[in-house]
Amino acid sequence: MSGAADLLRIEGLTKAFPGVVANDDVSFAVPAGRIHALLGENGAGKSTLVKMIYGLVAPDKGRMQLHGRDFAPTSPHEARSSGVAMVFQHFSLFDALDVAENVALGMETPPSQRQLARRIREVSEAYGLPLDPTRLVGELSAGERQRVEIVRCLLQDPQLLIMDEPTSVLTPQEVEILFSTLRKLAAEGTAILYISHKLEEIRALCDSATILRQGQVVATCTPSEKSARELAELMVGATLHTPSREPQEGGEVVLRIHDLSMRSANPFGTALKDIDFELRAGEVLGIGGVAGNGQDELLAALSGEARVAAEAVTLKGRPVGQMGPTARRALGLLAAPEERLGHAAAPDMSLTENAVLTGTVREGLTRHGFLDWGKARGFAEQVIERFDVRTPGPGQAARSLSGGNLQKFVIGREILQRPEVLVVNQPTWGVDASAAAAIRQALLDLAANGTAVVVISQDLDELMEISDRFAALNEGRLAAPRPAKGLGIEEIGLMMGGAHDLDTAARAAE
Amino acid sequence: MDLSAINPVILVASLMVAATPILLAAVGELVVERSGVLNLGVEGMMITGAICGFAIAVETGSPTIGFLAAMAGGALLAMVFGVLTQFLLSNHVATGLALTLFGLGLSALLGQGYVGVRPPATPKMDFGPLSDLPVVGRIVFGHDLVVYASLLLVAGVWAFLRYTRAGLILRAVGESHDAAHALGYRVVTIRLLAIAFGGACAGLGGAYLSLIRVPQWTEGMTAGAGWIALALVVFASWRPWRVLVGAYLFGGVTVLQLNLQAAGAAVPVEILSMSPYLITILVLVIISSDRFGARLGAPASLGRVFHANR
Amino acid sequence: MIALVRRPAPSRLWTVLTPPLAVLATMVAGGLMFAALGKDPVLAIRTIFWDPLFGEFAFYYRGQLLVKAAPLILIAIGLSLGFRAGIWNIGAEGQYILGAITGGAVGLAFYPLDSWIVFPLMVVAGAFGGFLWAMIPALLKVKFRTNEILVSLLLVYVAEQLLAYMALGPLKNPEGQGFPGSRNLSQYDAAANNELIAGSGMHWGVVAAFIAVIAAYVLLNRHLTGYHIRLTGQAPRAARFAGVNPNLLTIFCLGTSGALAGLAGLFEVAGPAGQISIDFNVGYGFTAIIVAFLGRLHPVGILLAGLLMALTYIGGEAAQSQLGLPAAAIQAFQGMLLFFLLAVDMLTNYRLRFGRAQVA
Amino acid sequence: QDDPVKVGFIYVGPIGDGGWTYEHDQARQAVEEHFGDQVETVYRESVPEGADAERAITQMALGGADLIFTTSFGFMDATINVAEKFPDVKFEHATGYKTAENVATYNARFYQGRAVLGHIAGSMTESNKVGYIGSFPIPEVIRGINSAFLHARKVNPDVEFNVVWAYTWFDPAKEADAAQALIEQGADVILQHTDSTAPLAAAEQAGDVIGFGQASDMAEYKPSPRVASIIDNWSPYYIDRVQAVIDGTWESHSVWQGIGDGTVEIGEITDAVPEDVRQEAADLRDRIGSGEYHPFTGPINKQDGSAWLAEGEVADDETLLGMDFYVEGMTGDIPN
Ligand SMILES: Nc1ncnc2c1ncn2[C@@H]1O[C@H](COP(=O)(O)OP(=O)(O)OP(=O)(O)O)[C@@H](O)[C@H]1O
Ligand SMILES: Nc1ncnc2c1ncn2[C@@H]1O[C@H](COP(=O)(O)OP(=O)(O)OP(=O)(O)O)[C@@H](O)[C@H]1O
Ligand SMILES: [Mg+2]
Ligand SMILES: [Mg+2]
Repeated sequence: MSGAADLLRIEGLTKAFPGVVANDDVSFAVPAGRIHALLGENGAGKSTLVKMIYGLVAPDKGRMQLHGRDFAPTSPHEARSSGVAMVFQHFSLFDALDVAENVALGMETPPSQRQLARRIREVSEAYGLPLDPTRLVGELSAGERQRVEIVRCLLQDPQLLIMDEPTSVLTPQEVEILFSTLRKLAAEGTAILYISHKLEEIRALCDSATILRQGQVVATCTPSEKSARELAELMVGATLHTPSREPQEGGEVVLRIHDLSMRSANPFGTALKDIDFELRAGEVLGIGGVAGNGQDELLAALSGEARVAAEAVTLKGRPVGQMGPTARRALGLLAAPEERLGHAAAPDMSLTENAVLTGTVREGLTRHGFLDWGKARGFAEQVIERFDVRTPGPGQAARSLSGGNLQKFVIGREILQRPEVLVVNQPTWGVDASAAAAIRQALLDLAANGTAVVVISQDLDELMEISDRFAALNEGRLAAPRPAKGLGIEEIGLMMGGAHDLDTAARAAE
Repeated sequence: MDLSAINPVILVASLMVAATPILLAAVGELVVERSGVLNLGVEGMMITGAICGFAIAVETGSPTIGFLAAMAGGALLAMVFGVLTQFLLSNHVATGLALTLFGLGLSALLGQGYVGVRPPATPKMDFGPLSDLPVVGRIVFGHDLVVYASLLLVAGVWAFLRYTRAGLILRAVGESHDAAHALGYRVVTIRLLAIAFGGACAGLGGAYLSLIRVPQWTEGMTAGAGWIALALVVFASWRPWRVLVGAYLFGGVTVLQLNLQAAGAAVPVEILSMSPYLITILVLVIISSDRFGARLGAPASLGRVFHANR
Repeated sequence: MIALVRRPAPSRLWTVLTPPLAVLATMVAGGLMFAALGKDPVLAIRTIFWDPLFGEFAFYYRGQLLVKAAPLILIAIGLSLGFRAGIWNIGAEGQYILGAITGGAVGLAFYPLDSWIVFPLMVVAGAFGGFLWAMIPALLKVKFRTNEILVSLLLVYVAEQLLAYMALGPLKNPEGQGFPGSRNLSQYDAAANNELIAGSGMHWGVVAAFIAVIAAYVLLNRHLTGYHIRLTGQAPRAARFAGVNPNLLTIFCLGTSGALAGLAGLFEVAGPAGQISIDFNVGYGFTAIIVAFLGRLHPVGILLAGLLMALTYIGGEAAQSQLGLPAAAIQAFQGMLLFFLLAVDMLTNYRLRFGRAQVA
Repeated sequence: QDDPVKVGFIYVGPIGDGGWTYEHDQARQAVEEHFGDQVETVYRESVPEGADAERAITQMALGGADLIFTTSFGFMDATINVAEKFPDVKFEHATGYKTAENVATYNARFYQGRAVLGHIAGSMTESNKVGYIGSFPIPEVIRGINSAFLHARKVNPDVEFNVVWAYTWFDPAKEADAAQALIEQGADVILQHTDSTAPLAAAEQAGDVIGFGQASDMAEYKPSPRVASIIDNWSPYYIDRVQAVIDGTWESHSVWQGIGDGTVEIGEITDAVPEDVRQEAADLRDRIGSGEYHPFTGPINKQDGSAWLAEGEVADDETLLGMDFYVEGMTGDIPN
């Protein structure tokens, strides 16, 4: 490596939190104009590392250089002034503020609001990421929100751009647009530090990669020279299983959705329109679509969080549309929402208490309304054991678990209740490769035992891997399901509504 | 009964005076809440401002210095709340209530020597012949400096929140302290400034009571005005001009019901005395019901404790 | 530079240690204040904290401690349920007043009937009055999404007007020579909530407070409804996913806290206070909010916080009449105690780390 | 040398209220001054009526007080209850009607003073509208209104009273608003039965409006708007009763003292009042004080026109104590 050309150099960076060493003597370098990947399992220390570069966390040891000069930012302002920009893993956006205001907040010396609005329009269109600067961020789809973050960075002409898992909420088309943007930036001389769990993307995009495991650098490589499987195994430090299943004969119809229409509870949500499908026992239906096209609403309509017309949802011939979650659970219709912390699980409650969250009826955890904590604990322990949830015990708070482990707990909690129908939304979002594989395998095993499974996901690879049939959700409408075998990514992309951008651009023009 | 005796011009002029203390305190609290902090200690800060302003005005003979001292006193007391909630991460609700209790006690202690003392008079603004104009003369040109200051304050806070970068940052902090922190804004510092500002406004409102409106010092003289100010902020959905509307509505009903009584209206007195509260509730129900489409704009981080190291 | 580092789990040790630490700190700071006022600080602190419990007249004060603490605990327990679920009833004072009015009115309506049924009916009416008053913010919230903090708070002022009206009008003692205030219920045997054991301070309100503590503990830790309350407070979306109906929960929490506040009002009006008068309410509804938070919204915590609060009242009163301390100084002293309790509370959840701040 | 006699005082408000409680505390200080080392006084301020009152009184009795003054009507039952438990302690309850072996009651005939204020008000008003800020519609306040009204009418048959009920004894801001409202309705004289100086301040701001000191002299608003005042002066009574305890001659009684006993005083009538009115007012005061004239002397009709007192008849104390009606000529209703 030619040290002089390196835009960013990191040497021996170490950072310890109470109980964990998040980064242990990490060194690598990124030359100008190159895209460098940072890989690692959940909790490997990727975010911590980039937060140090962005001045949000101060390293315990080690040093950084930018343009060959010592670089020790004490605040994001300083980092931004030095030409570092960052897209956060968890959005750093403000729902109640408009796009222009959100962008302004991420800039050191923003121009006047009017000029800024013009520049947002210009830049966002130039890069194919159209945005209306006057809209409230709370009203945007996840993809559009991601764009706000990206445009915010682009407007600062960064020399080093850090992206922490930017693509998990984008359509394939949007991902393509993002990639061409990044390549263009790289060509203009920007160095890019790119974090993602999507290994195929990394292979397609990145020039080099540093792999972290438990805070330490375990490998550096050129991703295009490795297979995704090899990369994953480097991250995990073990061999991986690909989910597999026996081909399945469809059983009788257990779930029928008929003319399901519903307004969203969320003022910025998408209404469901005339959704129709049937699901047979043992079948896996994959529902794809870009975030914000009615996924949350569909899950709510199925789980019972939202009431709909009684006949709109029938379970084994019984109309259940008017029932709440508890009654539907009793009948065997179970669900696992996308958002782990705060929706599928209560962050500050213990795993035992989180087991009670959905387990009361089917596991008989109450008697006359009184909770049987012993039994609840037993149930939680069972989930932990059967799904290999890494945690000291069921007394642990949900928030103390890593994302992947908590997701295993949440899915396992539903699976162990022997559902007739299980609906999951984004079962492997932000989960590392090994955990994702385990979760998919569990869903397939469940289907093999005769449960009907609906998987709502934005990860098309995942859907292709596990679904029998596939349908796309677009603007609250569901296309007729088609057998998954033989569908190509391009075709699916079109089913999902094609270039989401045109749509947004049209709306913006209105 | 002689309702014609109620002169609307005078009514408006006096409701402006009656509403000024709660308006001042409410605008201050609005800024505090917009930054994501819920300070229920407004009553305590108001009464502390009332005695600080009173005592200093009496000692120096200058109401102006008194008002400044009231703002300092209110801000200082607010800092107790600031340190507790921002550095020691205490619960906002409980700390605010404790602040009210403490403020009431402290002010009574400070004020022991000032009972029955008469403060120096605060002159009205001199607009010359303008004050003699019909209608506007009384409403627009007939007040003391603080009334105008309160109106300027509303406009200023509105412009600050809407047009300035600092205001944008303040709103951002109140909306999501974690995101603001991630972008490098000093959540704690910004909130401390907002809390101090809120304290200063409450203090000014209190001093308006003790130096102009009443004017005298007596223990517990704010008599719940701080609570009304708090209610107004919610009533106004955290928007400055609506605070003004709310304060004038409340002040207006209060003054009007007394005028109705004085004019001998045949409405039971109990109903009249309840009316400011009932009407405020009624208006709130109307604006929060769907048809009027008003979204309650509570700052998303309101009252949540922030700790950077999560 | 001192930094706070979040503990993985709350520290048991500090949960126990923080209250005494806070009391100690208050003694020092309060002592300084008393000294500045020209009083003997040691004597003052002893009068406030020691004498009511172990001094010459402790036989009287211990009972009074219960009398003072009971309404605070009863109301705070109810409030804590709502607070845990994120439902903010700030108007317990109004519900307390309404409980006293309705409960008292039932008692007065039966005067001078001497029957065992009178008191139970009053209890029911008192709880119902508080419940109804709390239903106003509850239903407005459910139907119109009106902010319950504001409505419940404003209703306190309405309740105060209503109280004045009742004391001067419909419920005025016909034999009271036109003076405001109702008949003295504590002198009407069938309606009186007198001490169960003379001199103990134990009246039905104290019994109710203890029952409420136990019931709330069981509810929160053992019952599904209590679990749903905690869940709603911590993660409202997860609660809806679990099957909680937020409207019902709002009604349950506001209703329960209203009913308990109403009960407190009834027990007070029929016992220690004796009559419905213009100034019958003395701010228990507001103080109970502090008690609820000091007790960390935990039933046992609330019990202890209520007793501590009562101690500062009783001891503070003694200090006023024995040492001539102004009432204001006692109020400021209580404020300090709260500040210190709140300030050291973070030690249960955070460790102090000395040295360089890790977050820029 | 005997132990000093310990005298306790229970106050309903803060001693800094500038009104009712303030005057009681002034009297307490007068007792200390008068007796020096012979007495020791203790007091409790801001004692709420109700449960806390009984405890406060008990506390004082336990603390060794020999004589306890409980200075608010609402302390009545509490005083009686505690007195039962402490037969050796003497109690004095202000404004109540229940007595016992060791409980005496005392009250002041403020209506006597209000007659004088009414006279001045009726003479001074040019708009013929007098504003009256009432606290609560209770006999004490109604008596004051009637007395003032009767004597205002005597000098000015056209005078009208507008009453605003503040529903508080003490809330400066509200009192200021009430005064303001009355002034806006054309009143140029304000009478108040609430305790703060806020109405006087409002009168001063309005110009051309006069008012009166209430409970204390409120001298800081002399000579105008405060043209006179009605002062509660409890010192003579307190000194008298403490002396009785010292002498061992204390006995229960029920007294209702007035101008003649020095309990009700009329503060200096200022130059803002014309000489002749001043003279008349002073005369009226003296005649009431000497017992020559009773402010409620017939013929007086009730508001509804029914006869109350016949020509020359004077009101009996019992009716006065329970007064719940307006006299003829008053407009408006008493709430409830
Ligand atoms: N502020 C903090 N305090 C304590 N521990 C922390 C903190 N931030 C991160 N950690 C811990 O440091 C380790 C590394 O976390 P980091 O967020 O860097 O992982 P990551 O590689 O980004 O994971 P993911 O893929 O889930 O985003 C984890 O064990 C995490 O729990
Ligand atoms: N999360 C839990 N998991 C298992 N058992 C529990 C849990 N919560 C409560 N319990 C049971 O309830 C009893 C009471 O526990 P504990 O006193 O710790 O709860 P608590 O502190 O009252 O709860 P909180 O304050 O969180 O409501 C325990 O003995 C335990 O058996
Ligand atoms: Mg990360
Ligand atoms: Mg616990």
